[in-house]
Amino acid sequence: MKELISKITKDYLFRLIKDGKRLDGRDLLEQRDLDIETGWIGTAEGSARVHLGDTDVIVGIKMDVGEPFPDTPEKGVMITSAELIPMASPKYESGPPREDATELARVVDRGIREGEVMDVKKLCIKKGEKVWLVFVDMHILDFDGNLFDACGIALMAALMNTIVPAERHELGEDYPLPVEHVVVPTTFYKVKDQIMLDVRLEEEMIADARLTVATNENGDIVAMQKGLSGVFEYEETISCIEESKKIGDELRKQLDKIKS
Amino acid sequence: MKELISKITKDYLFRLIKDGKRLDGRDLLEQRDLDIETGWIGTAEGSARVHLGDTDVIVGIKMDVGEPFPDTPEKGVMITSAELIPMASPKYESGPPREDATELARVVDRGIREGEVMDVKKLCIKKGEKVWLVFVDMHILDFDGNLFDACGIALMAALMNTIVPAERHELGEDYPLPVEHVVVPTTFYKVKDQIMLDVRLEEEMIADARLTVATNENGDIVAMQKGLSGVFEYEETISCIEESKKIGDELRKQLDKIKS
Amino acid sequence: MKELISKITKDYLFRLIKDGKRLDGRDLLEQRDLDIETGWIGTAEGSARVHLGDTDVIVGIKMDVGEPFPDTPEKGVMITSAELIPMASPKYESGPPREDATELARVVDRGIREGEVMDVKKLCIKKGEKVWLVFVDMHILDFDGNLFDACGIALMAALMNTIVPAERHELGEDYPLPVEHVVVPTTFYKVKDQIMLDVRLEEEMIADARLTVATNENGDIVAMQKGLSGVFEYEETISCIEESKKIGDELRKQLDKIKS
Amino acid sequence: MAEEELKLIDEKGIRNDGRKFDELRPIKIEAGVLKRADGSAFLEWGENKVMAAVYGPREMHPRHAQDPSRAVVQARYNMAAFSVPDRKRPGPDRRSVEISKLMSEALEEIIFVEHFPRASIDIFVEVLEASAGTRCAALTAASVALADAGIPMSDMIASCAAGKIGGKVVLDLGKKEDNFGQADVPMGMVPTTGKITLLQMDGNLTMEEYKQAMELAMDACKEIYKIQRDALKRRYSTSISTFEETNDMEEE
Amino acid sequence: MAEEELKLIDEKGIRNDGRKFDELRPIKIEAGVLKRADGSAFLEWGENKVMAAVYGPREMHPRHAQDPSRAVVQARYNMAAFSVPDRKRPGPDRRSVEISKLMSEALEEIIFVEHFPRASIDIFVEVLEASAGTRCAALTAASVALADAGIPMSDMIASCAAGKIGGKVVLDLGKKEDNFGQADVPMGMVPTTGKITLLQMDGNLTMEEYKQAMELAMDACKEIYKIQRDALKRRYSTSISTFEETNDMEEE
Amino acid sequence: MAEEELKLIDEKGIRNDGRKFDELRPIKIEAGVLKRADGSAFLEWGENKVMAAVYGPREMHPRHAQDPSRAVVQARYNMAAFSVPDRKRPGPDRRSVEISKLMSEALEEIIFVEHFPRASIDIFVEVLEASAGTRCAALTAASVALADAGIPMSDMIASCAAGKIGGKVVLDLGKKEDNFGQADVPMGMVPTTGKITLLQMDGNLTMEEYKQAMELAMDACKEIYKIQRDALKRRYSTSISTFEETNDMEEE
Repeated sequence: MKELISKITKDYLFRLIKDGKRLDGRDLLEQRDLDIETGWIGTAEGSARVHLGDTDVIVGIKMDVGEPFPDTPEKGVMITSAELIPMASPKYESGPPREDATELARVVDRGIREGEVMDVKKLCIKKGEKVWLVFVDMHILDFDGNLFDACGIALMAALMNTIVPAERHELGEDYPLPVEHVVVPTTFYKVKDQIMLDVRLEEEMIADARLTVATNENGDIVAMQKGLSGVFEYEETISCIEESKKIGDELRKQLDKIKS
Repeated sequence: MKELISKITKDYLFRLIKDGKRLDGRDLLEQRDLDIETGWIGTAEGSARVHLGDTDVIVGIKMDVGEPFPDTPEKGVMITSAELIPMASPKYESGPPREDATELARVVDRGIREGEVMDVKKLCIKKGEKVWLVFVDMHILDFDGNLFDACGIALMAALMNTIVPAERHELGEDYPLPVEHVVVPTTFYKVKDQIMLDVRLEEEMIADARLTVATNENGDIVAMQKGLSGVFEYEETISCIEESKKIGDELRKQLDKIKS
Repeated sequence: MKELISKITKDYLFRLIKDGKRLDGRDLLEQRDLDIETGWIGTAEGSARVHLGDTDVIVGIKMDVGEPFPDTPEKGVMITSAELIPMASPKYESGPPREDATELARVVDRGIREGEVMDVKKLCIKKGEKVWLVFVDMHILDFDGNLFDACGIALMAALMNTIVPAERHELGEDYPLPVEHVVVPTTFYKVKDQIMLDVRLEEEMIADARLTVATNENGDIVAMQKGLSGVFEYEETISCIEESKKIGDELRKQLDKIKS
Repeated sequence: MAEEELKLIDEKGIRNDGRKFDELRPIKIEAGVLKRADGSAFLEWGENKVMAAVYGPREMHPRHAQDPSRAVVQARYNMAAFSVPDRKRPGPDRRSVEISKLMSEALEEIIFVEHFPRASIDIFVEVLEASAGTRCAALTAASVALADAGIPMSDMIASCAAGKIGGKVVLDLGKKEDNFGQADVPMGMVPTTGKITLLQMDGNLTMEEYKQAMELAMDACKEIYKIQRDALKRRYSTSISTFEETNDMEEE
Repeated sequence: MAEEELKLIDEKGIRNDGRKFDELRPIKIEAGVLKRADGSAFLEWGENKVMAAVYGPREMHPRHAQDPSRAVVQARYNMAAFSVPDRKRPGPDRRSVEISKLMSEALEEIIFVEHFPRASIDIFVEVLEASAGTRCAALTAASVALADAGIPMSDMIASCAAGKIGGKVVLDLGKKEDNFGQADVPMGMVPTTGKITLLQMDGNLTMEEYKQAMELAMDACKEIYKIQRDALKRRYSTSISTFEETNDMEEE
Repeated sequence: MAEEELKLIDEKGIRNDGRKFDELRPIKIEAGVLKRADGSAFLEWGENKVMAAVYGPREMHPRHAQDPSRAVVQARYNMAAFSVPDRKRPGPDRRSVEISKLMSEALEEIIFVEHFPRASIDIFVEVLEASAGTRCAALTAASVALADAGIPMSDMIASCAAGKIGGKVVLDLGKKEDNFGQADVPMGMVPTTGKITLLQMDGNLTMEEYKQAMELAMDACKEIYKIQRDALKRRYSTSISTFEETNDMEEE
């Protein structure tokens, strides 16, 4: 994707970042404006549209009844997909890179799954035979960087907004999806030894390394993923985790407002 | 497909058509010779081979027992596919255009389905559990224009020729497929404001717009489809429908002969 | 694949072979060293790794319980796949040729199947409902010619090494796969009217025609396959079959050692 | 069209959702809603939610698909997995392939394609929530997105369906009317010239009913055309004011 | 080969369908039956119905697959969905891939491929109705279609199978014989030279039985070769007479 | 990470398979085991069996994917169908796609990619038998195969996981520990510089536990690095001796 950005812009960005500054005047560890709108899709059991600056994503949740996996007969199943639709970026012209969509879906999924956000045992209808399937579809409408966090927040918000459609399946009354933890990811990008938060597309394009840390409300780490070919020092990972906990607490406050 | 035809031929065709004439001497609204041969494929439950001039298509019907769709538990299911095999045209060398095959299959299918040609309720074996599946496969052997009509007629003929293989499935005696209506499509092509019927390949290649109208024996319209990037005036669509009814009646006479 | 070999090497090989000689000093009908290692993969029900000179292949057998084919309700099912992984050859860079893998899998499978190596009736658990499925996966690690024989021998060895995992499926005690015959293929390549055995890659690249003959311990022919665009005389096929029986007996001796 | 199983229209001609026979569902359009795309439009039509984005003219890839005499117009109609009551598998199905083809053909008609040899003009429409009439919504939104992208066009296409329910010809079928009605005629036209660029029909209509349906739909297209133009005007005036602000700043 | 479960051949050597051990099913070939293709042939062989079409020599696509020293011969064997008792899913399965490969290789042998560098010669065979022996029928029809297309060839390939049923070696297995027989040996050869271009075998044969089977099949190929040539002669004489008629007309 | 259902570690800190909390499973590496590949390594790590092969630098195909300023590093992680208790369908699944991406990125860091513009360097890793920790085994083997291929590199990557079982932080989770443990932290680093090139984590860890896990894994990587170097030394000395033998022969 690097060819989308001119050498002059690149050099300018490098100089700015070296001085701890950014194109839009933010501090290196400052987030963009975050807007979360839930329940936006009437046909979905749960949904959220998240604007993180100009990055615009929708997550929709559909639920159905199906069979559990043989090795987890008492647990509901979550299936997560990400569609980097060609609408979102001029670079997706000839089909968006499959491995990018796969990594995005898997990292966002991992935070929710490993953070035990849903009590999947409560999604069991009949052990070994029938459980709730939770289909998560993430649709990227406008891509201005940092999809990991935008999608992670949108998915968390959509889950908090989801109503289990029990009536439609003749399984009693509808009820809210059992959400036990609030997990949010925070993604750091490293450019020329500076570590920055919530990058825009131009910044993402020149980054050397990426680190996503997902935490829960207890401050536990539940998932991490390093990406790109650059490296991190061990001490840098420690700082990122500490920063992630702080930002996670801020985000959880915004998410809690939705709930109520 | 336009590059297959030289500018000289194109210009010649334009001049002819402007004067209401055609390459093979036909009138603009005159069909080519139609030959229908049914029961041609011994392994199929029903089949028809149709020559429309040099256009040569085979439709084979296979039937099987399967599950109905959840929202139509009392109805048999028809599944229609078209294969534009590379045999049929030098242009299909690197695989025929998928969307052309899809549109062809869907338009032909729509006439039969919306015209309620089959009484699909009679194809129910056990409500919600077992119904007859009707697999329609259209094979284009030689492509000299106007596949919509050739395939539509061949499918109608093949259905009239189909025997439900009940014995093989231990469901009583074999019986003819319940055909209630005779629906045929008529496809008009517009070239430089002239409207013509049953085009040959060269004419199809220079056409601006296409309109298919399918009617039943009561003169009702049951399906329509406009194609290509050209436009129709509202009044032109009225004329096409009227013409389609007339030609449909002629075709139904030919089809009725098959039946008896 | 021919472009991988220079004209000089080609001409040199042609001259050698014309004189009945080979690059590595073997006689035309002499095999390379054969090494068979069984039980190599702990996660497989049966496995064998075969080195035939520098050609290196692994065959793994996995078994599962499933439905029989409707027309053979009393018989277990064998499903054979070959993966020409890009690891095996510089030519597989942009994906190995699909039809080569398909032919390889089908020819090797045919010998075992038609030679009735397994008593597939003994793999029936409940007629028409449950049978053993035998998944054969052939993995080519290093490709120095003559995959047909290397894979055929490896598959035969892997089957002789396979334990039916009955216990895991609560179907009584584990037991060895019922192997009734020992079938091995022998593949001849024809270069400029000379017929040679067990070719290396360079020889395979310049060959005109290929003939595989699979025999059993009674000296019966159970499968044959001619490949490539060259031709065989009828008499040549007779000689190949005779040779194949002899070599087959040698190979069977090596395989019998595994068994005991 | 399934046969009617419920009362879709009463004796007074009032439909299930309270509309009259010739009444559209509410339509809202906003142009210029995406940053990356060259043009975009978001449209709500009853319960339908549709986003359209335009990229181009840009170099056509792959090259062998370029047309040396004109731009290639490629529309992609896609339904989000969550846009329908039963989750849709991601990726194009046969229905989407057909609609994408018809949309590409219809839009090619209004674009000055000969201005951009070897180029592609790509229109992406995402159906985010679907409730009958999505192809008309998609075509209507795509036209606005093309205009927002500044693609040279002869005019815009407005699109709408008419149909038959309970034996009566009505405008703009809703979800239940579509499922249990007797005929549906989605069409698209250039309202200023009357040229029909999209026309499909399924069900059962007499010639007379066809005429009634077309007349309803053609009138409605003129109404929709106004909504399209208003969206562009709002977008344009925003741009102007932004432009003026910029000028102000420069003068300081 | 499944084991025999029914009586396929009686004491007098008469087979289920009344044929003798060395008797072919009826074969009919018609050349030049399609308009678009450069050459074509329609073949009926017992209940088998097979259409073959040839395109080329034409420029090979994609380019990187071109061979600078010769034409690439690409045969595609395809079964229509309705050609078998249980509907076949459209598209190539592993069996079709293998047969297509073997056909391509066999036909490459007889074509003067070095005359057409960078070209492809494409042979499409559609099995419209299948009843044992379709690969032999396909190869036989393809040879005629190649000749009809005027592709320079050294000769034609005829193809036929022999096999074993009820312990006896017989020619040209029918459907039941194929399903319940003990061996099948499909082969193809150039009858004038005896060169074998296709050879497969499955089942169980002793060397002696193999020899008997091959001798039956090789003799049959000569018979089939005559039918192939007759088809081309009929086609040729039709062309000639058409040509003469044309001349007559021009002289008037 | 599923919750713990069995006793994975006892009061004395001894694990199910007898290992201490900071003990690796046995690791064996052999370099240069394949003939066709430019470099290769076979690695056994507990019950894991992994083969790595390297091809390149070679011209990148397709051309439009070439980078004019550097080599493209492409790693493919693939599990054999028989490598797991329940047969895996051949071909890449989403897990393999992710691991391949992470491996490509990690290895790109240590290769002097700017030395080989327009080239590709391809690393193929086949997991032949899998028993927890295959991605670490794959990355470790790939580094050795790259060195064996003579690809210019700044250094090698060693890779290992730490995790949490029964509330205790331990090194190198085995199969059961992986299935029933509470957290897993696979990481890869350049042991001589301490730079982290691979890092993933799932489960539940406090900051303190994270630090313990990383310290265990970083120490282990140094140990693994020695095994990698020893494998290359053995390979190198074999080459040398072969070389000397060759010289001897020539002198005769």
